[in-house]
Amino acid sequence: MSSLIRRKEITIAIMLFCAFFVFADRAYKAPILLDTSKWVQKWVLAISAVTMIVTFISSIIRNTRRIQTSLSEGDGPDAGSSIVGQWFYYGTTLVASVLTVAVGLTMGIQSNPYQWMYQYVFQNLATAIASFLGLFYIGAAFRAFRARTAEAAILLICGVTVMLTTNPFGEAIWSGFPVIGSWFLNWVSIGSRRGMGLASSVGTVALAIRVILGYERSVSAGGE
Amino acid sequence: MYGNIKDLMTLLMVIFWLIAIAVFSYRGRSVLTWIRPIAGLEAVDEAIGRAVEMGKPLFFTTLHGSGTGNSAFVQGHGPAHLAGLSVLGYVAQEIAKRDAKLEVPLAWPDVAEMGTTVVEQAYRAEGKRAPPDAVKYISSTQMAYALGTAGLMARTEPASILMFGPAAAETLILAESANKYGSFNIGASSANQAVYFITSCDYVMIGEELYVSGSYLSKDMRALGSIKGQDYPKLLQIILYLIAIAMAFSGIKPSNTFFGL
Amino acid sequence: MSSIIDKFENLDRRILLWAVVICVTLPYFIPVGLPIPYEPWVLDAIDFMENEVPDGATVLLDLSAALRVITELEGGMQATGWYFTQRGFKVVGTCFYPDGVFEWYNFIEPEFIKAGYVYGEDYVFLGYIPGESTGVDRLAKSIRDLISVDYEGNKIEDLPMMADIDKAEDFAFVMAFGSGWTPGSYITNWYLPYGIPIIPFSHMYGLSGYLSSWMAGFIPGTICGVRGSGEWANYLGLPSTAVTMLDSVGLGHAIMILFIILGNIAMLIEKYGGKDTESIGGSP
Amino acid sequence: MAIWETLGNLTLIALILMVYSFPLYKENLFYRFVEYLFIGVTIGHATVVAVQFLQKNVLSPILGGETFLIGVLLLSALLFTRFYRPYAYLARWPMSFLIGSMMGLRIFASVNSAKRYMLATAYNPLAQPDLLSQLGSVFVIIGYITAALYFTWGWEHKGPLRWTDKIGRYLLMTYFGVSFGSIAMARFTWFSGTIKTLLTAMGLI
Repeated sequence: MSSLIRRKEITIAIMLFCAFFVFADRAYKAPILLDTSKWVQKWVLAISAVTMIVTFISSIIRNTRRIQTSLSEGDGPDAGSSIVGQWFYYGTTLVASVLTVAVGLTMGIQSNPYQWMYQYVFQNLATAIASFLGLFYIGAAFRAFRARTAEAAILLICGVTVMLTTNPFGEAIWSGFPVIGSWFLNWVSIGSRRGMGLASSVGTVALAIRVILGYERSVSAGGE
Repeated sequence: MYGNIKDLMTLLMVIFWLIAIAVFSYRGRSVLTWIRPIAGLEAVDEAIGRAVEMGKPLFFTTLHGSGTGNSAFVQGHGPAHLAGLSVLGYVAQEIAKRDAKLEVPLAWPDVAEMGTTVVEQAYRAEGKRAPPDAVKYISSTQMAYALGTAGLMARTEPASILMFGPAAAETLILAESANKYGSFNIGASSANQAVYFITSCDYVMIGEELYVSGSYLSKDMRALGSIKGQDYPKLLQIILYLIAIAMAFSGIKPSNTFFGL
Repeated sequence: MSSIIDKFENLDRRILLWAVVICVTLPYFIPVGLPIPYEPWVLDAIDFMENEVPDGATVLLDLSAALRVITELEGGMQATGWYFTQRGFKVVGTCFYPDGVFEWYNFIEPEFIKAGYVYGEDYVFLGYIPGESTGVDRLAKSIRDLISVDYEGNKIEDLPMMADIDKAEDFAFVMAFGSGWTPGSYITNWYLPYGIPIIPFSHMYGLSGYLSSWMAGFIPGTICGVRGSGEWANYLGLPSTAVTMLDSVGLGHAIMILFIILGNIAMLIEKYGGKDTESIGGSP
Repeated sequence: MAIWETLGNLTLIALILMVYSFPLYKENLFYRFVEYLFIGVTIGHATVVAVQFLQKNVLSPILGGETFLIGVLLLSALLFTRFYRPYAYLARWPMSFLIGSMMGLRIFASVNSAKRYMLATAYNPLAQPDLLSQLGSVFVIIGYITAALYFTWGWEHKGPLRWTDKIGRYLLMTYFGVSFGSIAMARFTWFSGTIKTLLTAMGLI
């Protein structure tokens, strides 16, 4: 029994079934295909929601274990690693996640405490960290925009002119910047962008075939 | 209800693409004479070797992509995650063979679920037990993921950092952090923010190179055959493109014709 | 000489960062007043809404923008809410990011209430729908198939406005706010099969993607980022925070471009002017 | 309510300053605290959203008579086998569901978008209004073909392919340059927005 349900043919059959109906719904509009693909997609959304719950539980388990290890002063599998003495941080994650879930499920997302948390912690931090990018961007630009080779020179010219196009500040210096910048933006770069997109499309389709047929050993095979 | 001629055209294209790739992968060994070497993938072994020598962990992530919700696989960038996990299979097996440390922070619950399975399978193939903490789910919120992964990098100071996946806004934070700790970095991305890898990685792969990397590393004959098969859809597309341009020159709008939108 | 260049080459990045922090903060205290010219794709989008959409049409308003980009879109959202009430549009709101709920209640609905709109008759909010591109596709086919109740728990059948609204063809156009791939999904799943015009209102990074759609004629126009928000608010004659922000962003750009130029000069001097240092020092 | 708002503003200022100590100074204890806090909050939020989704779209339809949906509960229950190692491979089944449907969707979407953009890229340079766009559309045509040929695997890139390779690489660089430059505006706006939030919360503007 065990060896039977371990067979990779089962997972391949499931993948083929789902892939076929979702694909066929797009290609050929018959009612039976539409209905089947609709329930497949409904199931997919439900399964992905359950994945999140499983991940939540395993994150609780993992953090509890880490706290135990870091309090036990260096025996156990993680002895001597960076975990020791870090219980405070793992505790922070644990408490924050459990508290959020407790408040969200008992009082609801619309309740005041949850909205307070959402506005002042969640939204605030998401925005603040996203704005790191402004700072990191400068470091990256400082290093990237050096005309060392022909390729880097092209990168520099396109980058700086487009920068001066998207910003009104460029037009204030010289009215020619937006013209050149939009030329790069709307014409020159478009062809290679779409050529690369074509290659990626082919790559995606080939990956799909390999995964479904079981050639990508690590991600598609079920048994050994 | 039963579609129209334009859908039929798309369907014919799909069938051609599928047949070209499937035939080549089926015939595998017999068609395979030569595959263009990809420098970035040759360097993966160097990255693993560095982790073994220095005794520091090897960092592998499939990045975040973008979007929110519970699943990467229902979104447009799902296949890129899968391509990244396919590389992880190879890397984890080599790491297990040579007893180095592995850190895999992942961004999505379903990707993390899949990643755990991939790593466990790789270690089992070497007859070892996977370390319980190797695969970490960080968070599906993009910036929390970026923050957590950058922090993890700062604390573990990995020997080499491998980033294979759909790159979006988090790429810049990760690439800049990676650049700071003097590690050996390889970046591969399907999306346009691959440009940040250029400034901070030792090897960069763009576009389709990400999707073929799993099979390229696995050295499986059928998978390599399918890589060769991937050339033919592109040739077909270029021929169709030339036809479309010829139409445009003769004054017909190609999107209004039989192979239209 | 060469030691100065070396120092510049290996400049601690934090000095650079602090310089930018100061430059970006300054305009909040001392306004600079840089001009804001209109971009052609924004004018096209405005032109489409002003001239081709009749008063009182039904519009889908999608708020699939993550909150981290809200600084760029905040002004645009308020302006859009205000504009919709001026034209008497009937609005169906939805979002494919959970954050959209927050944006709806903070930026859109207050404008509607101010204008005396009635829930269920003039506007409806469907709430968060998971599944991004899959969800967009199914929304085009049938709203009732996808969800049975709106965000506040009312049955869709009970809302008077929704009586003859169910699928893509019932809408005049879609205003798609987005920080990810959703406006693109609308182009694929709404414009291409059903011909419903889409106006992507994306954060700045989406611009180059939507520009190529604009060039190809898939969308009437697009409004992107804080600059688009500023222009949109300027056009409607509304006061907007986007204008001050453009000043501070402009100064940030200026300092960065200055550093890029200096970096290149340093590199060129090292490459062509400083050959002798190589023979003295030698490489280790 | 006012006390909550004051407390919120204080939290906001403190969190922003703590998190900014990383790029402006170095990795430190405050930064690490914010990191773990934020991860915890986001995990919790995602779980709440997932549970609500299940309640609305799976549990209440089942109670309303759609018994067919019990199947998805049984299938996704297999995901919990990962906590018991001997049966962990059963989690592959629901995952195959996700991967299979994703691939089915992507196969059609990839071909369709490749076709669409191919047609949208088919410009006639002679029909363009001015010299700049005529020249531009020539670049577009060359770019499309050379970039597609750059990503071929079966042939050695020498002879004519060496040249297309080189041109393709240069044109790809224009694309990367453009995407690098066009993002600057967005990044600075976010940064400026955070400064504004901070100054507003501190009551300085």
